[in-house]
Amino acid sequence: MNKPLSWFVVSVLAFIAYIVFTGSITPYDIVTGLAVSLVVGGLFATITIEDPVKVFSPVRWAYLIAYALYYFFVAEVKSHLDVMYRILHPKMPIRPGIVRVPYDVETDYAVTAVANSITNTPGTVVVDIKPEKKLFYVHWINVETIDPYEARKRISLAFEQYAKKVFD
Amino acid sequence: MRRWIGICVLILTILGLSFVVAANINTLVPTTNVRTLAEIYLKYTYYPWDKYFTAMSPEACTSIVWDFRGLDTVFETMVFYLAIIGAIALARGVPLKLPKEIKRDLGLSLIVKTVTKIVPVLIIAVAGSIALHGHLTPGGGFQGGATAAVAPVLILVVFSQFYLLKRGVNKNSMLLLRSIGLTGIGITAFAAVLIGLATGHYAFVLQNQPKPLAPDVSLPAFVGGQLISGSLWFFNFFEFLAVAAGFTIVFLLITLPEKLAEAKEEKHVVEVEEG
Amino acid sequence: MAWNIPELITGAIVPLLAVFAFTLPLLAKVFGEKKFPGIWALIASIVAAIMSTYIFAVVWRTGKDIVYGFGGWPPPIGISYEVDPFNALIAVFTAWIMVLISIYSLWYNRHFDEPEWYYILLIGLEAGMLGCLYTGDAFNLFVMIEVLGISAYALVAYHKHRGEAVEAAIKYGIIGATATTLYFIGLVIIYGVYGTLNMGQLSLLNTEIYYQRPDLIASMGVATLLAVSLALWVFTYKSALFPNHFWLPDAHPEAPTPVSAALSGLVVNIGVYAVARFMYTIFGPASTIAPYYRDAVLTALFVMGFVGAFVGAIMMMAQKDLKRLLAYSTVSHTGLLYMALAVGMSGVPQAAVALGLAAMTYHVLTHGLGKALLFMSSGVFIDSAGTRDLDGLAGVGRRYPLVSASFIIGFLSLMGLLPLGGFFSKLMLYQAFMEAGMLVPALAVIVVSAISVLGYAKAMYSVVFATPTKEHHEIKLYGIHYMLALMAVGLILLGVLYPWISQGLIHVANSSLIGYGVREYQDAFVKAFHALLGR
Amino acid sequence: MITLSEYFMTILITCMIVNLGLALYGVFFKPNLIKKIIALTILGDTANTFALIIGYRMWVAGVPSRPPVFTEWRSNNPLLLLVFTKTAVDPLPQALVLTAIVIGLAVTLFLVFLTLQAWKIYRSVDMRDIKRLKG
Repeated sequence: MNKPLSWFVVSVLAFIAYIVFTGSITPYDIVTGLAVSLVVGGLFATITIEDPVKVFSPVRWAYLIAYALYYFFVAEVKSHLDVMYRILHPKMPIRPGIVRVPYDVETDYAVTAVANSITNTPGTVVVDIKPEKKLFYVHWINVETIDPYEARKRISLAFEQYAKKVFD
Repeated sequence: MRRWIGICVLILTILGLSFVVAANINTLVPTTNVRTLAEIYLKYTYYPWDKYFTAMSPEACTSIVWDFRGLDTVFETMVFYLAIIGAIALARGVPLKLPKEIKRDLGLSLIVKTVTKIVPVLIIAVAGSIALHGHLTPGGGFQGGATAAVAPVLILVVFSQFYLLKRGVNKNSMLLLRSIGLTGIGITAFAAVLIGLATGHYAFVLQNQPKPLAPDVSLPAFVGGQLISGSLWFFNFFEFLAVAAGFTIVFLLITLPEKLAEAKEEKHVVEVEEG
Repeated sequence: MAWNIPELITGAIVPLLAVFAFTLPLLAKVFGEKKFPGIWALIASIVAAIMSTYIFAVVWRTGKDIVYGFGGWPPPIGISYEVDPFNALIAVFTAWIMVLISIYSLWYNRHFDEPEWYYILLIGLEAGMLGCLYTGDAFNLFVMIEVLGISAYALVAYHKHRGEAVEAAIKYGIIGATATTLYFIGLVIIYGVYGTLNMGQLSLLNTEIYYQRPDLIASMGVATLLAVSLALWVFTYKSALFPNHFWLPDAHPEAPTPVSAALSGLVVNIGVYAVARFMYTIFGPASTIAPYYRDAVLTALFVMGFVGAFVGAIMMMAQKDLKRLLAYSTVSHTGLLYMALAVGMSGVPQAAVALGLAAMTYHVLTHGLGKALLFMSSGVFIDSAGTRDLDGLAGVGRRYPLVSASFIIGFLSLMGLLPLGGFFSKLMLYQAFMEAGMLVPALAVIVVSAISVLGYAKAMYSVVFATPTKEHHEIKLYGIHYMLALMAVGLILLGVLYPWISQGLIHVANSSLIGYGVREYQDAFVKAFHALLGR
Repeated sequence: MITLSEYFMTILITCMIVNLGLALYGVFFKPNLIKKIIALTILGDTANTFALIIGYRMWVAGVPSRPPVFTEWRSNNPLLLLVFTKTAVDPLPQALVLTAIVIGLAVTLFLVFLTLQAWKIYRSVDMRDIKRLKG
């Protein structure tokens, strides 16, 4: 564990939040912002981050951007269209149910990113998680299959591939 | 019978208050003008052309709260302090200590925990901004402190109390922080008098900018060209510490696992004697 | 600029108490947590007592009110403290009794498992009381009443394992919080109507409207009446006037003994003081609520005081619990205080009003001292017998002759026996009512005293003169009995020095609450306004 | 004929007064301590709203009243200050409300702790169960 580096990373995060919230960049804002973010960084260095070195990897950032692009412009659009279709269809072809979906990412952040991606796309919601078995329980608007691996392929595999590159 | 008395009281209250408002419709209902006193406050809250009659803060509420009517706020802080002391007194004998065994997997799910690792960082940064810009924009020490206290509350709910206790956020350390903040408020209240005693000039309690009767003592309105409005900045800062610590104590006390608290209390009851 | 020491001390005294309370946890960590808090509270109370004595001496000698504008702001803009002889006198009394209570608390210390909280709350109580007395701003009075209130609630519930204590604190706290909120509404109405919250300016505006704008009286009177009655509720609540007395017989016995002494002997006076300040200085005979409404309010206060005096005296006879008996005695004496307060109705000659208010002040002093003495000495007996029940206390006084002697002197003074302070304060009450032409209240003073003798005699008999029914365990006094004896001597002195004291108190009443006293209060405000404005 | 703004103001004040009465009823006649405390907070909030109404300022010529924050202070322009003074609402009730809120919060907080303690002793928060005292 690399504490000074974590400190620095968390401080940068806090400083960005401070300046964005304040909405102005006068010398006063910068000085107080630095002081506050250094203190906050010290308090949360060991809580927020486990391996700060990852933050400095450009490859991870590139994948993060790719993940974001994929998520916003592909996954979201696709699932929105799908749900819209189901709502507007006169017969409402839905088949709600909860399926088990295994996952294969390691770190907490990766798991959270995947879980939140699933929840945020319409049609699927993560209702529970079993970290020791590496399982999500996902509520699905149209259960196409109850086979865990097949479900994983339809729901979360793409997210996992990116999340693995970004966070693991 | 009781209920009828209650309803009569209710109706009488409503009718009486309505009558008073109706009778004083000119003074109790807003008009396009404000009262003279309010105009004075609005005009002199930031008035660099008369250094003897201004609070040097563009935020009129903060300058009333901490400068024009600073005494109210010092004692408002004291009310809050005494309420927390009263709460601690009611929870005394209940140790806020780490038990030897902690059940594993306390708290909420992994996802919530991971998010809670980041969110408090942002909360405290925002809280700091609210507190330290109290003399420029709406907000101030109390509001900032209350916001900052959300962070420990989140951690408390998501990770369990023991997570905080393990990291040294316990009643004693928070009380110490609170006491430091309050001492800071006390020192700021007497700052002008202390400076006056040191330099041999007359000064007022809770003085901020120079006054006609105490023209030689003042707290700096600008530091390095940046407006800090003299004592207001210090008050806001110390109030921030005190309030954040105070709320943390309250939430630590009120979320104590009940079984743990009662087990300790039963032992205690025996020792209590007649008051 | 020249140093203005009396003003600076007026301004510093209450914030200094706040600083004493704020720093206590920090210093207790450094200097030890068992003994230090008590000593720190004692130092705080002694400092406050010396400062308040100095303030009183200055006000008394110069005959001018002290106005201190906090932060150097002129009064209606900033908050100011305004000290006239009346509140300076009560403040001196309060501060010195608090010193005695702090000493007694040191003796009582063994009952506390974590004493620092208790002493912080005790300092808070003192700061609240002195702030209520000195303040010249109606909203600041609200804040200080809350400081006083919250420390009182917390102190009542201090023996937290006793269900009764918690219950009493809940009753006291919920209705107290409601009353203070209503006072806040009253203040908002006052600000809406008058546009200011400063007591001096309110008084001045009232006088001006009364003499120069009689057309405004009708419309402003209704709102002012509502604001005043909302304000009076919280004051009478804090001083346990008759229909609001329900919390007192519960709360006072359940509180730790020194706190009972402070609540009964001092906090009650704060309410009386605030009502006097409102009804005489701010909304006096020449104000928007005069003449009909003001008389109605005073009559209501009088009737409630009258009933309270009787209820307290009668309920006292039925009590088996010593501290509860003393609490009902407080209800009775508060009733007497309010009867005296209500003397200033229209048509009563000014001399009689002055006499009545002087008698009220005198009774505040004798009752406060006597009641504090009684609670503290009964604390010794209760500790020794291990019970508050009068039967269980039988004969316990024989073990502690000096404490018993002081205890009896305290009772005799409350009863109104000749050489003691209580007799002369009741005598003055009687004279005031006679001079005001109120025969019934004058007789009521005597009748109430006669009824209450039964209750007092019962307590005295069982504690001191009855034969012991069981063995009481000896407790160490550590010289606390000398302090109690000193208080008893104080009661005797209050009686013996009657001619001087009565003259002095009439002067206090004249120079603070009526006639030129009110004008002086307004003048002091105007002068301070111009001085602090500096132009 | 009354204007629309007067009509809305009347509704606001009427609601406030009725609210006040109901809160008082709750404080005195609800046996449950928690309900009493909730009624107390409603009472406090109503009082605060009342103070804010007293301190409000009607719009001058259709220009919205502004909060009492002089945002253009960096310009050091007396004219802007004058405009500010003529359009901002009364800051004093806001400051008083700020103080009153904190005080109300402190008292509520302490009462909640008292209720918790009462529950530990009596296993109830109903005033009808909590009556060991004679009253």
